[in-house]
Amino acid sequence: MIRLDNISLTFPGFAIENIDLTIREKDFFALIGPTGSGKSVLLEIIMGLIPFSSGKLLFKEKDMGQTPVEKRRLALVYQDFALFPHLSVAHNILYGIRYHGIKKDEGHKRLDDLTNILGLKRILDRKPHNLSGGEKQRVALARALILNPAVLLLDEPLSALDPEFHGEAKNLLKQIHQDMGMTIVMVSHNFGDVMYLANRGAVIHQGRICQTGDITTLFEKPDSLFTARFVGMKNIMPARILQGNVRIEGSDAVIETSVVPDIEQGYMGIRPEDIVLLSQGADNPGNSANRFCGTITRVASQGMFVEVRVESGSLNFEAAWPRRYLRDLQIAPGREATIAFSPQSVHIFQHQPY
Amino acid sequence: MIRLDNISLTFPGFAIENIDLTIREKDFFALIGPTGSGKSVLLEIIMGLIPFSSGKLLFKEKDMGQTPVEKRRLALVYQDFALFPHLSVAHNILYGIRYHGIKKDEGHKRLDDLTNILGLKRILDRKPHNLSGGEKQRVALARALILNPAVLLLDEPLSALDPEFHGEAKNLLKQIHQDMGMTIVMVSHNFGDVMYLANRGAVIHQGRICQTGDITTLFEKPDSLFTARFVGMKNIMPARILQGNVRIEGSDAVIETSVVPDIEQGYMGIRPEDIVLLSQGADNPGNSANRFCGTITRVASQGMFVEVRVESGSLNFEAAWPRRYLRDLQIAPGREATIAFSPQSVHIFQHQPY
Amino acid sequence: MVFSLPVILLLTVPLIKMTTGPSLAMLWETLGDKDVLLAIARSLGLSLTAGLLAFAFGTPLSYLLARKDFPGKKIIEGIIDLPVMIPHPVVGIAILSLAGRTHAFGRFLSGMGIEIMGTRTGIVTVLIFVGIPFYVNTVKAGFESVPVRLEYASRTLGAGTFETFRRVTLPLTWRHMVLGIIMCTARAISEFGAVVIVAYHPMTAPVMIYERFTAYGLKYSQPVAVWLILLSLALFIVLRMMSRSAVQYHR
Amino acid sequence: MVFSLPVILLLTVPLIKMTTGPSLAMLWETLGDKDVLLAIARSLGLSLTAGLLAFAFGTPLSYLLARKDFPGKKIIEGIIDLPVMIPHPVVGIAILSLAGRTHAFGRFLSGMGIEIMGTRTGIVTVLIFVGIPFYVNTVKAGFESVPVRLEYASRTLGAGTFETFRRVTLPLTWRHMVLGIIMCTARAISEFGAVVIVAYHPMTAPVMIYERFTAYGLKYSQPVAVWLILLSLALFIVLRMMSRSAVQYHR
Repeated sequence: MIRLDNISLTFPGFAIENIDLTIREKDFFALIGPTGSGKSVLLEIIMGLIPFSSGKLLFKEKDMGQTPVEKRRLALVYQDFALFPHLSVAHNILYGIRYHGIKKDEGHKRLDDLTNILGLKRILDRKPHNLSGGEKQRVALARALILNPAVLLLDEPLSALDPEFHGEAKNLLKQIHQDMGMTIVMVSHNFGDVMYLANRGAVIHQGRICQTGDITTLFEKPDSLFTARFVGMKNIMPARILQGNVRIEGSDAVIETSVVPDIEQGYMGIRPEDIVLLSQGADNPGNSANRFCGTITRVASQGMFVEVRVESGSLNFEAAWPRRYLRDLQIAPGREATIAFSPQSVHIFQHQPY
Repeated sequence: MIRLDNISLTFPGFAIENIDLTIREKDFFALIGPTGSGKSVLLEIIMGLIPFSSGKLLFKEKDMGQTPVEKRRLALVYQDFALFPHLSVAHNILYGIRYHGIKKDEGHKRLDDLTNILGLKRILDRKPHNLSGGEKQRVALARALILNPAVLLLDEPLSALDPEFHGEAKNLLKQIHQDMGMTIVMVSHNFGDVMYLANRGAVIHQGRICQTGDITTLFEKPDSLFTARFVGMKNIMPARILQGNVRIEGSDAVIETSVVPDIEQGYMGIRPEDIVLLSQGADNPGNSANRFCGTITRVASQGMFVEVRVESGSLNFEAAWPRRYLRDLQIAPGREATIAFSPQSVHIFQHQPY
Repeated sequence: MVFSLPVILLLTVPLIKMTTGPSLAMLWETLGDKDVLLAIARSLGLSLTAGLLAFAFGTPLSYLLARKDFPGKKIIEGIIDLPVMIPHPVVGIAILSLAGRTHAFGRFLSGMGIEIMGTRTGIVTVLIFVGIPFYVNTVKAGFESVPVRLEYASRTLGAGTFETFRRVTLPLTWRHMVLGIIMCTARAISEFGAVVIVAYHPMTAPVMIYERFTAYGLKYSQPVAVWLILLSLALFIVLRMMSRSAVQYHR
Repeated sequence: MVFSLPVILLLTVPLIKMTTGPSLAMLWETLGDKDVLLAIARSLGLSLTAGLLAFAFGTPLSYLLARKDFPGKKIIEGIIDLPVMIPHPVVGIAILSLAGRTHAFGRFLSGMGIEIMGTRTGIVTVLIFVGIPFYVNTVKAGFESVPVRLEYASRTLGAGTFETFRRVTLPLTWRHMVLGIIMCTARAISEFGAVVIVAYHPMTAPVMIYERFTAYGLKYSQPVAVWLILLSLALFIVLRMMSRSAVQYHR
């Protein structure tokens, strides 16, 4: 649907370099990265608000680089929503219809539909400055959706909302994607949100793409240290691959993995929630090749789960277990614990410089 | 250590009403609430930056209401850190020593210690605008800690940091609390952070205290609908208490609970992670009095866990299970599932108006 | 608080004293003087002309300065602020030196039938010179207070640049433009030093006040001064009210 | 861009034309004229005095306006902006009407030996009147640019209010104060209409330019005007450079 082909752009003190991206029809595509990584700039490049210096931007295989913003049939919803302060909610939503050849009747019909779906009926006559964050967002979405855009671009759609509205807004975006069959590109720095919403994505760091693909793949098989840390991979240890097994540097431990990569040296990572506690009443995974006995050295509560550190010889494992274990299984520092993780949860990746 | 006794204060369009709070020595006390609830104002009242209109503020049982800010021996670290832009990092940190009768030698010794602990050695000569968010925060902490304050007040200490620095900063605060044996009062709207750091807290909503006590109690036994929602309680259903059992309104279901409150009508809530899946290879809690058979209607990924909705008759349960279940137990919409939860995880609370 | 009192007193006491000085009868009598009315009307008319010309020529410049970055922008901004710093008679002399017939430009002007010395054209030119910084800076601040993202949002919704200006930028900044016109006009009304060089006649109100002062003394200049000050104050109050409503959208 | 050109040309061409008009020899000769040098020095000296007095009396007021909310604040802010709107000769007449011996205050002043008409005291009073808005508004903006939280932070670290001002607020705003003094001084140097009413003598540079213009014509007033404009431009350039460094901490 949208393809970025080797796009580069240099600002003073910042550069976007050789970006290749393909966004497919009906994708919910996430551009993920820390603040200042250049992900919002990519959104503005796709929208046509910022010109790029080299490369190609294709839309349905046609070059879109020279198309003016207002002709692209893309819609962008900004993080701060950018509602027109002098117009009522209704007039904000109807703003664009005249430029898309939508008749007045049709426009009002769509307005009706959208206000029903988004629950905006009661606030149609209000001015934006009287709205809550969640309401503002829904108005901004309605203003974009009424035009039936080919692609919806979202700039950090959830970060300006209070935590109370967070869950609701997330569900709304998911619903829009599913019900309207829309292609969505979202910028986010929160991997939890991305996991919930997107099906594909790209991790961006310092103006370059680190990794792109299915969200599950990014999450489970990060191919660089940066991506691994960013998606919450823990238990990252330097490793050496010997005869199909992983040997941790500075330890005798040999670890089984299901996918043996074609490298000699790299890093091993295991997601903390993939490390299970072998104990009466807790998980008993069928196949637990990798078993370690150790001592619990730290238990820290993280809301619905607890972060537990287990020391086994010279190795330190970090696991995330349900909070209930504290009560039901008397997890506490100083206790012995046997932990295990399946070969599928052992991920090997190379250390890349960025 | 610090006691707020019936403190009230009215601003145009906003009021703090009848606040009673006790912060004990060595507490890590959290003031929790949504944006605009008045929690930061409480911090400034304790610090003496905002005068209150009625009530008493006691410090070690002595009235502190009239003590000027600079004599209170409290330290406040602002959300945006409020570093002095014209002074180097070293001079920022040393700013207050002359007012606390700390000799120059002693001041430099403490500076040395703190820069070692907080890893500020390399940046001592820099000006604040050259620092990253995490560095700024550590400088602000050092500037406060060098004075050995009786109490450290933190205003949303984590929300101005990029997600990458979040975990590190959280550990640092925990370490400061543990190693220095300091009393800390923190304002936060993120319950995850509060769970990790604080031992006691108060939930604030619209200028009033909803609930105060141990963090675990707030988390597990919210006593109002607001607190329950705020701490992530799910499966909230209107309930009636009959003969020591809970009966869900509009359903035949009877649910066992371990603590029967002395009310007739109210709400039931169960944390989503307390609902377990009865299945080969998954959790098998010893005592599962509350069992429900149903169908999985929705599975949504939330990062390291998945949010699963199970429909059983007229009831809808929401559970949070490890991500691994997707792979190991083939959790998917449409599948049958038997769920259970222990009587200890069934919480009953009254609906309070605020 | 007490330290601030001298400043407040200095700014208010003389004005109050002066406006309450002349008797009502004298003020009324002055209104009957056709020359006075004419001079005040002329001051207001020429100043408003300067304000409107500032609007016509200053608006594009303000937009340019608020929205674009280009080499030499700092210098242009400096040039805009310059008139405030130029001694008033010097402004008059500089404008006059434009029109000298010894220069090509001067000959070109007189060839076009444009006279500066002693004409309304000359006065308006001088008034634009002293008033334009007030217009440009006010309207520039107005444009700057409209987030670029609002204009971008409009374009993503299909509106072209002109439509975006008409439907988003203009509704959010016309108050600043009115404000700028009033400020420029008020500044122009108050000008004396530059005007008196370029044109003693046709006589503007400040020149008349000066003439009456030198010819007949303080007492006879006061009534005219009071009427002029009431006009300025009226403009000033409209201005303060406008400027509150101009910022209302930008909280 | 093209639309903005007339404004830029209007502001630059006359000044360039005028400063390049007189020959170097004439400019040099003017410098030999003791009266001219004295008038320029007097203008600078009296204006600087006004600037320094604005600093002394205006700083507490600026702090008050930047930091506190109190009933009547809007009115005080209005009063501060007033002088820009008052026609210049009217300012002179208002100040003079203060000193009339028919009033108690006038008699009090003359009893103190303070004369306004035709004295340096009178000129400085008038110059403060026209210059103080520039000082107060600049320094107020300076104080406003220092977040209150910085002052609060200082107090939580044990510094009292005075120490906080000395170690935090002052280091962050002294540039604005210097800037304010320069702006007030530059505005005072350019004043003519108010000064000429209060004191024709002792003669300031703008009055001298006017006198030479009326007595001998354009050509003889130009060299003095050029020297005065060079002084103003020098101040202006210092000002622009200062104002960049004044905002450097507030990115």
